[in-house]
Amino acid sequence: MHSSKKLACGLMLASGLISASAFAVLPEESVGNTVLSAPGDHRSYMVDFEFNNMVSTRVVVVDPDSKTYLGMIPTGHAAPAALSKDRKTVYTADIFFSRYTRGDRTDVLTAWDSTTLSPKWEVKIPTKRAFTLTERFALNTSADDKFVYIYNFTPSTSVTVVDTEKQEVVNELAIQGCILNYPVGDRRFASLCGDGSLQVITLNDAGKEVNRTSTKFFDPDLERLVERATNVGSTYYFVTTDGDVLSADLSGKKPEILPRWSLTTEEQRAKGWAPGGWQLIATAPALNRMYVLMHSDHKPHKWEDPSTIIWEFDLKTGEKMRTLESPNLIWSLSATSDDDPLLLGTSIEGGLEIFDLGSGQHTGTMAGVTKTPTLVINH
Amino acid sequence: MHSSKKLACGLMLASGLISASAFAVLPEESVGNTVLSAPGDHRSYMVDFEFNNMVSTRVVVVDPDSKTYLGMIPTGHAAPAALSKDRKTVYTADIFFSRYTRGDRTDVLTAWDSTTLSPKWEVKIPTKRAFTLTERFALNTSADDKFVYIYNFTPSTSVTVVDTEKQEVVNELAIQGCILNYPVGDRRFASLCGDGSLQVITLNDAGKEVNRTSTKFFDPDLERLVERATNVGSTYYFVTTDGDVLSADLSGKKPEILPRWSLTTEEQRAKGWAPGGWQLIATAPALNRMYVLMHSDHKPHKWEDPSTIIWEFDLKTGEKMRTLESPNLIWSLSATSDDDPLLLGTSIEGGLEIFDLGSGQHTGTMAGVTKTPTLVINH
Amino acid sequence: MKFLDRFFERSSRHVANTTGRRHFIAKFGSLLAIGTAAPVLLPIDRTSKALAAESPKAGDPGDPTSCDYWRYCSVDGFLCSCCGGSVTSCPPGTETSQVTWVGTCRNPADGIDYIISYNDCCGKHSCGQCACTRNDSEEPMYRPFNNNDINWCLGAESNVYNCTVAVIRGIAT
Amino acid sequence: MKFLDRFFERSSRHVANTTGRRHFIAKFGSLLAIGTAAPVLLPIDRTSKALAAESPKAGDPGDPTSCDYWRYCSVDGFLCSCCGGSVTSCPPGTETSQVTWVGTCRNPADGIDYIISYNDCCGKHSCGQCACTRNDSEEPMYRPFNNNDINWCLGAESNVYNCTVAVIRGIAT
Repeated sequence: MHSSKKLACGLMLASGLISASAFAVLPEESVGNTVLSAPGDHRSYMVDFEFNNMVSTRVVVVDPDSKTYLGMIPTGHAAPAALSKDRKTVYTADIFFSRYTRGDRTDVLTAWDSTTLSPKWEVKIPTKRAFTLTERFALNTSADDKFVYIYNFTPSTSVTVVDTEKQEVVNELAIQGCILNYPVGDRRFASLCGDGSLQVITLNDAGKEVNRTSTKFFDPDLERLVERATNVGSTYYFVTTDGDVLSADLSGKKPEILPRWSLTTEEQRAKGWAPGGWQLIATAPALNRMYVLMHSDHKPHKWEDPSTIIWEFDLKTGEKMRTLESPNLIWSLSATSDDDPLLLGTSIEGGLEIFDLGSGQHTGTMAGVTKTPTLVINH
Repeated sequence: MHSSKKLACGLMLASGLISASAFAVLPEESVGNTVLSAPGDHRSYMVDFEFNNMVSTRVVVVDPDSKTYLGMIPTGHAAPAALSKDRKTVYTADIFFSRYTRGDRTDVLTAWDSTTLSPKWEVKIPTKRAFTLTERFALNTSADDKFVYIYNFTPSTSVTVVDTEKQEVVNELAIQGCILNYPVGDRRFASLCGDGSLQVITLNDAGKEVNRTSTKFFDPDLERLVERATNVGSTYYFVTTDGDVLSADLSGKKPEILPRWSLTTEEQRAKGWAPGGWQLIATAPALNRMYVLMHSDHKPHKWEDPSTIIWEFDLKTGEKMRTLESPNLIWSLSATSDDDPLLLGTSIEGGLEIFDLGSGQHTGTMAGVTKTPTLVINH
Repeated sequence: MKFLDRFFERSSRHVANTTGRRHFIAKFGSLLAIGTAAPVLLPIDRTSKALAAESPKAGDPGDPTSCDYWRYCSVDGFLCSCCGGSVTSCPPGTETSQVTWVGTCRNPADGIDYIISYNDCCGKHSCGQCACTRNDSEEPMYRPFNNNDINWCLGAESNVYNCTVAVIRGIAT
Repeated sequence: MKFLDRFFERSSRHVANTTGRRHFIAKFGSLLAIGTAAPVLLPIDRTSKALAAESPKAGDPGDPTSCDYWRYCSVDGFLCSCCGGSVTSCPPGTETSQVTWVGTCRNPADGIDYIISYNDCCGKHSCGQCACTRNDSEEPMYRPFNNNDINWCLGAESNVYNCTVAVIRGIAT
C-alpha cells in the first residue's frame, strides 16, 4: 500500500494538474551545500562571547556590503579568533571540557577553511589558553602565516607558538609580568608589561627565541593605558583612559617610541571627552586614519562602557577629521584594510553597525546576528 | 614594602577608626559553600532547553514558596531530568561531544545529589538518547528507585535500563513503533505506539523482560493523542487535541482502559475551547484533580501553543472545577504531590508561574530564571 | 527540528496555507533515507484554507527568508536561508541530515500540494536566525516522521542542530 | 569575572560609592592564594565620593542581591547571592576559585574602606542571574589582580564560571 506505487499515482495526478496551471510544476530538488567564495576585502567575523552560556561559543561570518549572514564557526569557551594573511584560514583557540562544565580539559588551535567554514586541522596546545573577555591581541598570526601566537594566562603569562606548516607546537615563551602578543612582521611579537614597558621577542624560523628587549613605554602608576591597541603595519597605537595616544614602531628589535599626542583639546578634555569601550580603537590603513569610541561625560568607571560616538583622526597630523554616529551603542570597532574601507562596530544589542568611510555615512545595521559580540575582525 | 607589615599598619589604622564609629569593624571572612536541605514537597526543577545554544543546557532548581533560586545542574544537549522517589537524586541523561558541536559522542546517565547539586556518579549509556524537545516521559525511575529508564530514538526506538545499585546498564529494550517510557510500579513501564496501542513491558529484578503486552488505546487515523501525559499512581491520563481524555490503569500486566470523557461541553467545544501547550496537563494527586492548559480560539496548528488559561478538573467526576489565569503565557505544567499542592507553570518568558491550589490563587512569578524552560518537574 | 521559537517569534507567523493534516504510517526502526525512496503520505482530511498573503510570483512565490514562505508550512526551527545557506542548501560547514520529517504545502502559484522534506543541517549549534514554527500538519511523536519536536540531525555525523532547509520531494496525491 | 553585563544590565547600576582607583603591584607568575596572604594595595589617589543611596543599616547595610550593595563596588559578573549562594558562599555544587581579584569598597555604615576579594565560583556555567558590573577601581589587564575582564576560575578544578562572591579580606590603609 504505502509503497512507491502510491507516489507514482501522485505524480500522474500531478501531471494532470500541470496542464491546468499557468506555471510549470516545480521539479524535485536535492539538498545542497554552500561554499563561500574567497573572502573579499570587507568580509567580517564577529566574535560572540555568549555571556549567558559561554561554553559553546561562536564566530559569526557576515558580509557587511550585502548585509548577509554567511555562516558561523563554533568555538569552545569564548575562543579568540585570528585570520591568516592569505585569507585562507580562520584560527580559533578553543577550550573543551569532557563534560562541558567539568572533567578533562583539552585546548586546541583549530584551523578553519575560510570558504567551507569547516575545520582543516587542529593541534593540541598547552591547557593554558587565557580565558578572558575576548582580546584582539590574544591570538595572532605572523605576517607570513608560518606561526600562530596564543596568549596564555594561568595567571602566569606565556605565549604558545604553533608552526602552521608542521601543525605542531614549537615553543612556549614565558612573558612574565607582560600580557598578550602584538605581532610584528614574520618573526616578532610584542607584549605590554605591568611595569609600563614594551617587551619585544624575536624568533627564528624554528620558533625559538633569538632576541628579547624591554623598552619603557608609559608609567602605570600615573595613567592607565588600554591594552586593546590597533596597528598600521608595525606601528601600534594605544590610548590612555584620559585620551592620550601612545604609539611605537615595532619593526626593529627594539621599539621606537613615537611622540605622544592627545585625542582631545584641553577644552574638550575639560568637557569630559575621553575614550571608552572594549576594542575602542581601530585603524583604516589605506586612509591612515584612526577611529575612537568617545564619551562626552567620561568618568573613570566608564572606561569600558559602550558609546554611539566615534571620532576620526588623521594619524599623520593627529587632527580630528570627523565625528561618526551610530544608532546603537557600540562596544568594539574594526576597519577594513582596503582602499574603500568600512568601519564596523559591534553593538551591545548583538548587531553590527556599518559605516562607509568614503562618505562617513552609517550604511546600516545587521541586527541580532550575535548575542554578545566582543570583537569584530577583518582581513 | 608590599608585605604583610603594610597590612598590619592598615589594621592598626582601622582600629583607630572603630572607636570613632557607631559600629564594630566588620570581621575578615572566608568563602563558604552552600548545601541545600533535603528537598521539601514544593522544590521544583526547571528544565532549560536553551534553544539559542542547546549544547550546554541546564536544570534550574528553585523554591517556589520563598521564590528563591537554589542552584543549577549543568546538562549536555537538552538533557531530560528525573527525580528519585527517595528525593536524594536527580538524574540527567546527557550527551557530550568531544568538540561540543562535533567529534566523538558520549552519552551518560548522571546521578546528582539533590542537596549538594554535585554529580555522585555517572554511567555511560548507548549513544542513542533521544534528542527532542524535552519530554516528561523520556527519563524515569522505577517506584523503588532501582531502575532508571532512558528513551532512545535513532529513529529506531528503545529504552535503556540502568540499574542504579550496580550503576550499570543492564538492558536495552527495543520498543519498535512505540515511544517513551511511562513508569509503573517497581518493574514496569508502558510506551505509546503509532498504531494506537499501549505497550506494557514488565521486568524482573535483573532488568530482563518477563512480559510484554499490547492493548488498543485509540485510533491514530481518527484523532491525535498528545503523548505528554500525566499520572496519579498507576493511572495515566492523556488528552486528544480535540479535548477528550483517555486514561488507563497500568497496574496490571495488561492495561485497563478507562472510560473516555471530555474536557469540554459541546457548547464549549463549538466555541473553540481545546487543550494546547507542551506539557499541557498535570495532576495534583492529593486533590485527585487535573490541570489543563486551554485555548478558546483553538485551531489544529495551535496544539502546542502556550496559553494563560488553565482549567481544573475533578478526576473522579470529570467535572470542571475552576479556571486559573496566569499573567504570562505558560507552556508546561506540573503540580506538587503533597497535601497543600502548588501548580507550577513555565512561562515562555523563561519564568515560573506559581499557583496555590488551596486558594486557586496565582501567588507570584519567578521571572527570568531560565531561557527556554520546556518542563518543570517536582518530587 | 521543531523548537520553541514561540519563545522568540511570537508575532503573527502562523499562516494558514497548509492543506490540512496528513498522516504518515511511520515505519519506526527503518531509516527513511532521502534519495532512495520518497516519504509516503496518506492524506485523510485535506481542507483548503486561505493561501499565503504574498502576491504569487511566477512558479515559486514568496521570500525564502520569511517564515511566511509557502514551503515552510510545517517547518520548525531556524531557516537556513537566513543562516548562510538557502531554502535548499545547508550553510557552509554544516552537514545535511539524511533522515528527516515531511510536510505537505500548497504552492499558491500553481495550487499544487507539494511534499516538502525539512532536512536539518548539522554539526554546528543553533544558527539563531529566523526562528520559524508552523505546526499545522504536525502529528504527535508516535508518528515521528511527521513530528518536528525531534532533532532530526540523526542521519549526520554530528547530531548538533544548526538550521532547516525545505526541499521539494514531489507532488502530494 | 568581569563581563558584558552591560548587555544585560543597562540600567543605572553605576553607583559612585567606591573610594577611587587603587593600584596593585601585580605579582604575575605567582598564585595569589586566599587565606595565606591578603592582597596588598597601594592607594594613590583616593577620593571621597558620594556613598550608596541605601540608608545605612547596622554594620553591613544594603541588599546583597542588589548590584548597589556596597561590597560590589568592583564586581563584574553574576552575583552568587542570586544564584543559590550568598554574598560569601558559592552556590551548591560549585567550587571556589582560590585565585581572585580585589577591590576596595567603602562601607557606608562605618565609613571604613574594606579590601574585598571577588572570588569566582566555578564548575557550572553562567548562572545568568543578577549580572552586575561596577568597574571604578579596575585596572587594565597588565595589572591582572585588579582586572575583572579575566575569568578568575583559574584556581579551581574546572575553569567554567558560574558567579562571584564578595568577601571582606581586611581593611584598606
